[in-house]
Amino acid sequence: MTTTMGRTASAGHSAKSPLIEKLNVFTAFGLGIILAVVFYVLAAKLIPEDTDAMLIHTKHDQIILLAMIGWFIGFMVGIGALIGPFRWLLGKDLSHDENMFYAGKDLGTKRYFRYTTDHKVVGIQYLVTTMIIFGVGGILAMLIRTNLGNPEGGWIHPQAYNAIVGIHGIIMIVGTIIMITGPFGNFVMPIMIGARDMAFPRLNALSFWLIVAAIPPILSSFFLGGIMTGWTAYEPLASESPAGMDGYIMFICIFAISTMVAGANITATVVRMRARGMTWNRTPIFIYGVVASVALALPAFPVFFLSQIMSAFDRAMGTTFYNPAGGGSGWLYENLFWLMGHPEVYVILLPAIGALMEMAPVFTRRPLFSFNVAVMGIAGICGLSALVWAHHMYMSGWAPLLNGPFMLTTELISIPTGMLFLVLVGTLWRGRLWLTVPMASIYALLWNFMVGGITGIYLSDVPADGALHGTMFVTAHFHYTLMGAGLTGAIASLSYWFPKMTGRMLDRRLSWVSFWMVQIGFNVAFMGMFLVGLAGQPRRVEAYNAMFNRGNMVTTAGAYVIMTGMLILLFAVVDSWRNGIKASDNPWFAKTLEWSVPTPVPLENFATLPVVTTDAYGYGKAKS
Amino acid sequence: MSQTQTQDKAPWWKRKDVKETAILWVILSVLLGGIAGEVIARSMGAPASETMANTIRMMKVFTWVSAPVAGLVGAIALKSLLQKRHYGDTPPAESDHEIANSPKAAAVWIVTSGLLCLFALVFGMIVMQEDAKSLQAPNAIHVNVTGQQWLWNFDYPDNAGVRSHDLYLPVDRPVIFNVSAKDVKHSFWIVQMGVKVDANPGYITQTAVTPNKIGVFDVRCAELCGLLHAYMQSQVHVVSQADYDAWIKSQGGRA
Amino acid sequence: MNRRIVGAFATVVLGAGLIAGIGTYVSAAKADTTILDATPAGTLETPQGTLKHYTMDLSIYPDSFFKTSSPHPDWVSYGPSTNFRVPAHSAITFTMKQYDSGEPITNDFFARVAGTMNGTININGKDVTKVDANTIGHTFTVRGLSNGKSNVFINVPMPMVPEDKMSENEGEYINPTIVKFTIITGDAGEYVWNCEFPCGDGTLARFGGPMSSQGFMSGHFIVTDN
Amino acid sequence: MSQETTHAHHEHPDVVGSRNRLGVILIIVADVAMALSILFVYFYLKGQNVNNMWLPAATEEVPATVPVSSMGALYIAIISGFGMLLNRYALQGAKAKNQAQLTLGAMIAFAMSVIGLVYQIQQMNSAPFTMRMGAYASCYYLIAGLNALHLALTAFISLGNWNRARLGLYKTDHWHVEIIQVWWIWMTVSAALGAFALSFT
Repeated sequence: MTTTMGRTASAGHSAKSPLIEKLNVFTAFGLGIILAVVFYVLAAKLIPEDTDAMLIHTKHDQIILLAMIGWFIGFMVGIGALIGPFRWLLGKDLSHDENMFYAGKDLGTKRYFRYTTDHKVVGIQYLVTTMIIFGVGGILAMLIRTNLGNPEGGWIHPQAYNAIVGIHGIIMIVGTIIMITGPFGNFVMPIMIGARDMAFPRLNALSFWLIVAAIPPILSSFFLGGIMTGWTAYEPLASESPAGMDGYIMFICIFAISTMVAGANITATVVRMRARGMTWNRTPIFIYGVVASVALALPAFPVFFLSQIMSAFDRAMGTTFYNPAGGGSGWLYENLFWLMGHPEVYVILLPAIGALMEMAPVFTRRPLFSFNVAVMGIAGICGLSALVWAHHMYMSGWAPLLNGPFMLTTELISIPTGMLFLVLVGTLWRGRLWLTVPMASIYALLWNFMVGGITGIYLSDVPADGALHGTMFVTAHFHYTLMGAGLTGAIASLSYWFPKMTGRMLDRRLSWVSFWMVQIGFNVAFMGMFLVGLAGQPRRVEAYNAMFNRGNMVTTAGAYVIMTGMLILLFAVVDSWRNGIKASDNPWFAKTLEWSVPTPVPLENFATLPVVTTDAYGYGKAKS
Repeated sequence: MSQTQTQDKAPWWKRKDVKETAILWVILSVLLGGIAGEVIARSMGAPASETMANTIRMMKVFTWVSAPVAGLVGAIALKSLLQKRHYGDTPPAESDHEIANSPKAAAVWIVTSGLLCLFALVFGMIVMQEDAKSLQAPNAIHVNVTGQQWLWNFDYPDNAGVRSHDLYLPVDRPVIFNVSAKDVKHSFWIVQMGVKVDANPGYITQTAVTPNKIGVFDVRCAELCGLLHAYMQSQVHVVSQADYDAWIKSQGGRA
Repeated sequence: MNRRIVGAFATVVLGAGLIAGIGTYVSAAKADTTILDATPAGTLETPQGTLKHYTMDLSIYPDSFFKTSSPHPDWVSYGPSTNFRVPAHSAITFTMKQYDSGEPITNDFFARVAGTMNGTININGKDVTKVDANTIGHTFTVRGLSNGKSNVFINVPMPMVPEDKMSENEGEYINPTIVKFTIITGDAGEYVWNCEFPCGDGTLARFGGPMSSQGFMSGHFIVTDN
Repeated sequence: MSQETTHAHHEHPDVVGSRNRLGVILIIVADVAMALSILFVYFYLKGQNVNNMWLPAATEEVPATVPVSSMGALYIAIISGFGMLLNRYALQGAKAKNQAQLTLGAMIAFAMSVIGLVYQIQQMNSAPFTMRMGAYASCYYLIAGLNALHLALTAFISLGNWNRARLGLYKTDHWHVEIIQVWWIWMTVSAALGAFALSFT
C-alpha cells in the first residue's frame, strides 16, 4: 500500500493541538456507544408515558431514535469530524503541518483508522467497507434463498424473513451505490484528472466516516423487531412496523448526508481541478460516469432524506404525513421515494459502465468508439432519469392518466442506453482482444445488461406491468441491471485498478474461476427467477404455491454457486493483497494519468502537475 | 453497419468478416426471438381474459422487435471475440485501424432505436385503450374489494349483503373492481387475468376486466403488506351466468 | 499455487459455515417455538360421515404474563401456544376461553362465521352463525395458500367480555366467553391463522405490535397425515 | 463551510475561493431539492385532502385545527433578508478594506440569525395546534422546522464570520464572506418559499 513520502520539508508537527492526534476510530466507537447509552437512559426516564388517548404510541420510538442520534453525535465527535468547523469558527485554521498530519503523513497503517483526508486512504477505506457491506448482504441473500428452497418456507419465521429481505435490499443498494464511486472514484479519479487531492479532503473523510456511522443502526434493527417493509419502506406499513424501522430511518438519513457531501466534493473536484490541458474532450469517460452518478445523486438523495425524516416524525411524534387517519397519504411517500429511487439506479449503473468503457480501449488496443456518443448517452440518461419515477407506480392508481406520459419517458431511456451499447461493441469490433477478467467482464455486461434492458422494456409498458408488477420478474430484472451490470463492472474495476491500489496483481487464476462461477451462477439463478415471476410468484414472499417450487430450486442452486465464486474472489483479494505478484507501475500499458505515477502513489500524487495534450485513447495510431 | 468501414478500398459490406457478422446476426436474432418468445408464452400460461391475452401477445411482439438489436450486439461482440484474441501478461500489438468514431453508424443506431421506442409506445397505448374498454362497459357488474392484513374480502353491491372470501364472477361479463384497504397498502392482482391495482387505505382505486374462461383462478397480494403477506391469497371462481345467479341466491342475494 | 487452492477452499468452507451458523441461529430465534398437539377423543358423526375426533383447548388473554419469557408481557396473546398441529381428514373440536374485552370490529365481514362444521359456533352454550359486530373481542381466522388443496378459510369471531365482568383476582382472569366449534380438516399442509380484530393498540390501524409480531395473535396451523 | 487549505500554500486564494464557492453552491443545490420537496409535500397533501382531514373537523377530544396566518413565516423571511443585506454590507467593507464596517456588518448579521431562530422557535411553541392534529399541522411544523434548522446553521456560520472578521483574517482575501453571502441569499429564499406555501391554507 501507499507509503507517505511527501515533501521532506517541515516534518515537525510542533504547532499541532494534541487532540487531533488522539482521535481515531476507537475513540469514535467508544464515545458513540457511551452517548447512545446515556441518551437511551435519559430518554427512558424523562419522556412521559403514552396515554390511551394517543392513537399512535410514540415513547418507544422516541427512545430508540434518540439513542441512535446519540450514537451518531458521539461517533462524529469521536472521529474528529467537528474539529475543522470549530477551528474555522474560532478563526484558528489548520496549519499546513496539521493538514499534512490529517492527510496521513508518516502515519503508516494508523491512517486507515483515522479521519484521514488523503484520497488514496479514503479509497482503500471505502474498498474494505464495501466488501464488508456486500458480505453482510450476501449472507442475508443466502438465508433468503435457503428459506425459499421449499414452498412452505417455515425455516425462518415470516417476521425474521421480512426483516432479512428488507435489510438485504437496502444494504445491497447502499453497497452498490458506493462500490465504484467510493473505492475507485476516490482513489483513482483525482490521479486520473491530474490533481493532488480532492477539492475538499476533509469532506472526503467525512463522507466515508458517515457511512461507517450509518451501519450500526441498520444492523441493530434486527434486534429491534426487524423491518417488515422491504427496502422501499412503503408507508403506512413502515409506521406500523416494529422499532427496527427506526434503525432503517437513521441509516438512510446518515447515508443521504454522506452521499450529498461526496457528490458536492467529487463534482467540484472534477469541474475545478483537472490538469492543465485536460479539456472536456480529453477527460476520460470513467470521470464522466462518476460525475454523472454523483451529480444525479446530489438532488435525488435529499428527497429520500426528507421522506425518512417524515417517517420518523410519523412514528415518533405522531404526525400524519402518511397516516390516512390523519389526512396523510401513502402515495406521497411513493412519489418522494421514487423521485430518488429511479435516479438512484443510474447512480449505481453509470460508474460501472463508465469504468468498463474506460477499460475497453485498453484491452482492445484501439480508440474508444465515438467518445461523443458515450458522453451524450450518459448525459441523456441523467436527464431522463429524473422524469421516469412514476413507472414504479403504474399500478398504484395514484394517477392513471399519467401512465401514458411516464411510459413515454421510460421508453425514451432505451435510446441513450442503446448509445452506450454502441460505444462498447464499436470498441470491440476488430480490436485485438486481450483476454483478461476486465475484458471478459465487458462481455458479461453486454449480455446481462441486454437481458436487464429488454425485460425493462416489458416492465415499462403499462399493460405488461399489470401482469408483472410486484412479481419475481421485477426482482430478477433489477438484479440483472444492478448485479449483472453494476457489480460486474465493480469487480472488473477491482482487478483493473488493484495493481495501482495495492502494488500487486490480483491472482489471475482465482479471479478467472470466480468470474465464471459468479456469472454462470448468476444467470442460472435469475433466469429461474424470471420464470417463476412470469408464472405469477409475488415478490418478497416467505411461502409460495407448490407450482413455483422447481424454479425456486434452480434459483437457490444458482445462488449457492454465486456464493462460492464470491468467497473465492474474497480469498483472491486478501491473498494477492498480502503476497501477490508485484505489479509494475503500468501493468496494462494504459494511457490514462493514474498509470503514469509510481506505485505506491506518493502522498500528493504528482511531484509536478502534468499537462495534458491529447485524450487517453490514442491506441492503434502507432502505425498510421 | 457502417462502423465496420475502414481505409481499404473494398466497400465495407463486401468484406468477409462483415458478411459473417451479418449471418451471425440473423441466426442470433431468430434464436433469441424464438426462444424468449416461447418461454414467455409458456410460463405465463393460458390467459383467462382478453387483457391477459393482449399482454402475452404484446410481450411476444416486443421480444421479436428487440431480438434483432440484441442479435446485432451479440453478433458484433462474438465476431470480434472469434477474430483476434490475445493471452498473456503483455498487451497485444496495437489494433490495425484507428476508427475513433463513425457519425453514420451513430446516426443509424440512434434513429433506429428511436423508431423502436416509438413503436413500443404506440403499441402499448393501443393495448391500454383496449384494456380500458371494460371500465366503460354499461353492463358491467361491480365488486368492492377490501384488503385487510392479510386477507381479501369481496362485496357485491348489486346484491346488498352478499360478501365472500373467494371471488365469484360470471363469465364474459365486464367486472369493475372498486379496491380499497383497511390498514396498509395491498395490491389486488388476478394472476391469470393480468389485472392489478393497489389497494390504498384512504382511497378507492378502480380496475376492470372481462373474464372469458370458466375455471378457478388466483388472487394474490402483489405488494408487501407485513407479516403474512405471502398468505394473502384467494381464489376466483369464474362460472356461467346461471351458476353465478344460483350462487348469489345461495348467499342471500336476489339475482 | 497449492496454498492458493487450499486457501480458496478453506474460505468457501468457512463462509458456508458462517452462513449455516447464522441461519441456524435465526431459524431457532422464534418468540414462540412451542407446538400444541390435538388430543384424541374417539370418533364423531359429521356431515362427512364418521371421522376421528380430536379436541384442542385454547385461551385468549389480554396480556401475556402467562408466558415464562415474553418480550412484551403487556401484549394480548393466544395461549398456551400459537402453533397448532392437527391430523388431516378428521374432526377437531376447539374450546376457546376468551378473556379479553372488545369493541366494534373495523371490518364486519369477520363477524360472520365461516368454515366450521354446519357453519355454526357455540357461544356460552348457544349455536350461532354470526355475532354482533359491535362487541367483538378477537377472531380466529385460518387460511392457506390459494392452490387447490389448501384453499381453506375458517373465521370464528369471539365476543368480548364486558368490562364490568372482567374482574381479576391475583392474575387469574374469570368469566371468559367460551366459544366451542368443530372444523373438519382437509389435506395435510402448512396453514396460518391470525386474529382479524385490530387489537394492537397504539400502532397504526391498530395492526402493529402483537398483531404483526410472531407468537402473539398469529401463528402456524399445521395439518399432518395420520 | 470550512476552508480547505491542504495545498493552499501553492495555490492562489482566488482558485481556492472559486473552488469553495462551487462546493457550497452544490451543497445548496441539495438543500434546494429538499426545500422544494417540502413544498411538494405541502401542496400534495393539501390537494389530496385524504378523508377530508387536511384541516380536521373538531371532535370532542381533538379541537379543530385553525390555520395560522402566514405572516409569522413572512417575518422570518424578512429577518433573513435583513441578515443578508448586513452581510452584504460587511462584504463591501471587506472589499473596501474597511475593518470596522466588516466587523459591524458581520456582527449584526449574526444577531439577525439569532433573532430569527428565537422568533421561529417561539412561533412553534405558540402555534394553536400540535403536530398530531392532521396533515396541515404536520406540514406547518415541517416548514417551521426547516426554517429553524437553516437559521441554526446560519447562526453558526455568521458567528464564525463575525469572529474571523474581528480577528482580521479577511485582510488578504475575503472569499469566505462572499460564500457566506451566497448562503444568506438561499436562507432568505427558502424562508420566503415556506411563507409562500403557508399562505395557502
